[in-house]
Amino acid sequence: MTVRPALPSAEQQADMMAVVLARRLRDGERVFHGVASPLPMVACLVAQRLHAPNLVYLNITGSANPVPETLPASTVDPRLLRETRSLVTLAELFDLSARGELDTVFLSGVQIDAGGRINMSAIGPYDHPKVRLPGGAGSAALMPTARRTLLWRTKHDPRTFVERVEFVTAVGNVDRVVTPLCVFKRVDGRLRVEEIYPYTTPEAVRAATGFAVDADETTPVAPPVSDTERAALDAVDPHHVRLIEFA
Amino acid sequence: MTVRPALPSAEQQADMMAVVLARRLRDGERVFHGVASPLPMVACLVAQRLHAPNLVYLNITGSANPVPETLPASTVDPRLLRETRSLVTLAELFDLSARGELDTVFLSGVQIDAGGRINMSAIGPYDHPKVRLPGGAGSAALMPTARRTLLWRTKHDPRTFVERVEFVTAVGNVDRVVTPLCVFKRVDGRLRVEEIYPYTTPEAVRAATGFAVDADETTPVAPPVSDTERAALDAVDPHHVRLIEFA
Amino acid sequence: MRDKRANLRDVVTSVPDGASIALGGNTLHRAPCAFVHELVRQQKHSLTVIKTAASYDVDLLAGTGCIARAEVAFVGFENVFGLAPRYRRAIETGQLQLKEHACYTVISGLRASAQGVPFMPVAGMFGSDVVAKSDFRTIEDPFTGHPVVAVPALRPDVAVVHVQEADAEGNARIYGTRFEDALIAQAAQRVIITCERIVDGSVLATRPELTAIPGYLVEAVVEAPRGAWPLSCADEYDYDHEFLAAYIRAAQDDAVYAAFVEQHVLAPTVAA
Amino acid sequence: MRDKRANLRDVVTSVPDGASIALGGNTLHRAPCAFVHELVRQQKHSLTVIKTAASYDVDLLAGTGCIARAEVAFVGFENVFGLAPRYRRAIETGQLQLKEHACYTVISGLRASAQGVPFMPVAGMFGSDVVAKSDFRTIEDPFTGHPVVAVPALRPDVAVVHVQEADAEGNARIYGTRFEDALIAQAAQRVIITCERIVDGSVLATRPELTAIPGYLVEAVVEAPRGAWPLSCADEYDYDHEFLAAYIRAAQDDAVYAAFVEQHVLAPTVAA
Repeated sequence: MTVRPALPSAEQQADMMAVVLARRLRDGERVFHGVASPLPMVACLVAQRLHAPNLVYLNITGSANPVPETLPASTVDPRLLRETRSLVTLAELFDLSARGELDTVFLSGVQIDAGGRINMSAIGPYDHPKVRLPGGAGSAALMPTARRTLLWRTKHDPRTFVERVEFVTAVGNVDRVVTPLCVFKRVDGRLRVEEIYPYTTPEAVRAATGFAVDADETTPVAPPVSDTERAALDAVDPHHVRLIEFA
Repeated sequence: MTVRPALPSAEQQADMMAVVLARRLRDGERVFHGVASPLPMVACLVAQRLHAPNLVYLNITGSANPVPETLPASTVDPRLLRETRSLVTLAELFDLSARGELDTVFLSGVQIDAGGRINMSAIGPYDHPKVRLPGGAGSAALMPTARRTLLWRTKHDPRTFVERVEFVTAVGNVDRVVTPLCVFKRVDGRLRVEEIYPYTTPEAVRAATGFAVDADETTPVAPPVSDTERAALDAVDPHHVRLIEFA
Repeated sequence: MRDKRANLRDVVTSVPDGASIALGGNTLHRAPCAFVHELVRQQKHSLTVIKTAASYDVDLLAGTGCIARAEVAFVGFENVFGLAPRYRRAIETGQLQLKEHACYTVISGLRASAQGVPFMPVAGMFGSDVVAKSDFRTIEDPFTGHPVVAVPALRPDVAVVHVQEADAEGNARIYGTRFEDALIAQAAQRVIITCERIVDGSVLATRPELTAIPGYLVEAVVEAPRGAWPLSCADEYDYDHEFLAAYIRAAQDDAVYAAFVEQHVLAPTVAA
Repeated sequence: MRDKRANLRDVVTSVPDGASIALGGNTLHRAPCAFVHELVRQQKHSLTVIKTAASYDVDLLAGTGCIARAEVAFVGFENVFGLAPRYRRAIETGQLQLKEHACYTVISGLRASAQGVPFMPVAGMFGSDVVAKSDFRTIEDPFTGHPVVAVPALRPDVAVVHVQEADAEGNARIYGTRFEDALIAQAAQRVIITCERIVDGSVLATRPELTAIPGYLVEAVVEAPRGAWPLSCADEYDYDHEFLAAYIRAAQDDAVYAAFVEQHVLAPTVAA
């Protein structure tokens, strides 16, 4: 049997997640992220340097294809306006998705369930919550209207990945869910493990997931971060802003 | 009995109408005109020079309180942008009226009826018109939502002022109707003569109107164009652009 | 983003007969006339035109039989030349089908489309015969029960906007009044920009607040100097009073009009 | 137009307890914090705050008991400092009533108000428990019968927007992202502008396309240098990382928090 490896470092997890997210992006598509989205920010910029030079990188500042000098910790930061040639309001960004013209949106959830539903609202009874969460921001409007949703979450444990969320903040066209251990793909409305990362094992993924998953020795393993991917990561985010999601 | 005077010149009519419209404008109110509105354009600029320095003059170019160097014949002309400090879309102008924040709108009708309804759509059967008219532009949305509508029409004859329009392009909060002969005021939903001009007579007004009107010797007569009003007219519209409505 | 520069002929060729086209500008100002002239040259037919307030652009399309349907609120030459002669004639003879709007219902229908919803509630409109004629509906507010007029989504197949400056990606800067140009670009399935001049994107990047239409909504950008002629283009040129006067005169007689169109529109030198 | 310059104290005094206030900006950026600080100083209470995505501004209003109700889609310090500690606490203890939104439903409600209609149809939202919790309604499109979610009009009593430049008439120029600032100004009954500096109107007249909010919608304009502090203001300053870190630390304990607010907010030197 496989010995569970030591928990990978935050650096390893952040790099792997950024690269795996970038790999999922397609050249020429319109991609959007909102507030609190450092990994998607890095993934978009990395993808543009590698296989997706014509990707249209949109974000909640209203800019398009910005060329930030330094990456901000806030993904609504004016630094994300640098070199943009257009600037639109939040309303126009949501409209873009509403009419089916947004190809990919990045969203996250404090809880994510086996159906790809997310909870960003409350832990415990909604009206008397144990923990009031920030709220879903754009997710309830975007998840059903964007052509696909890429969910990401930097924590992978049984309390985060649950069979059924306590409150459905948003649900919609979830395509993939990227975690520090694996990539889930939504098939017939349920999350299935598409690939696990080189630094973990099927057992570790199963143990970390609060719903039944089919990871086993036959589950594909994602290619490790390549030299060119590493170079792109270093060029885009030399100061490791992406690590802030693991603080 | 009174002898009907000779028909006043186009100059007399244009000057009187511009001044009568300007007199109806109040200091501080928000006033809007759309396309094909030379007399309202002149009236707003004249009123600002006389009793309404704080009138907010809005027009379909999206400008506010422009200071045109020369008056355009088209009232959508970029000349109406000069010195404006803000610029909004047409949609925002209609929104302003829609939420009840537009005090006065200037509108006209090829036919105007005893109820203050206007027809800008068709003469003859709507679906097979004898004359297809330009259409009401903003009127159907603005007349019911602006706090008051000032109608003006440079032709006053029985075919223009009718008991009932053939087609109701728009109806709404009509306050006054200004013609080359008189000012109608809408009272209990019907147009009544408020005042006639010095150069005409009650008989002439009755004869020119296609619905029963109560003009008689007791009907007030509007003050003639004063020297200060004349001076303002000359300053605002030295080239008599206002005459184009009488061509 | 990719380079979207194209020539006028190819872009117009890509517009199929029967398409619905929303035109930018308003009355005598900044309409995409070079594009309209090419539509006439290519003898497009069965088109639907969508605009709030139009003049020469829609009158010419009506006079040359390119449009079979119009969703408009105003077509005329204002006080400058009065009624739109060929538009009038086309409706009076039944050749052109009109769905009459108020400017605001055109805007509302475009907003519904831009926002991905099937209809838009619109203030006002009460008492207007346009509501029934154009098949708008009066519905109840689900929260208060109060009546409000609803307009169906208006989704043009193509939006065509003429601007002063655009870059090769289609980012379009408009100086002066924007009219509904940004809205029709949001509402339409395809967006075509014609511009006085192509500028380097770095110019737009110096002040992105001035970009009215973002390039990622745009399919093609055509450099068309004087592309609004014979109408005006703010900061560039006034409308061509003499040409429009001649157009109106010619429009009074079918044979004279045909000759005028032949000489001034079908002749390839028109945009020169 | 008249001169609308006013001082912050008087303007805030004119806002009654119980009012609904829409705040400009987004998360850590360009919120009207000087105005918010003055609300706290004047111990306003029973306010409703309306915003898509907030951070320090709404957290402070919750922590000081100024707001009894919030219509928001997100309140947090992003990844910089995580959850909003006092906002959280206020809801968990039942002191603050939340009407949860998606950013887009806040926008839709504001749009309804700006357009003078009682509700706005909004795309998406299907399957979200927010729809039922916030009393949105699913209605039928009157033209196709298809279901669509409807959001009631959201009409703030007051909109407060901080911008870089405004003139004495209230014409407000925004550099960088406008967020929903123009929309909340259209939707609200009263509009208050705070700005880094008052400029002469002739400056705005040189490029009116950059004016985000026209003066005729504005009631008062307040010159408030660093008026977004401790949040960022594009082209002017970044958010104050040290101050916000101290705020988050203080917020973990009621007594420490009270002392922090006393020292940094109630002390009149705060905006200096």
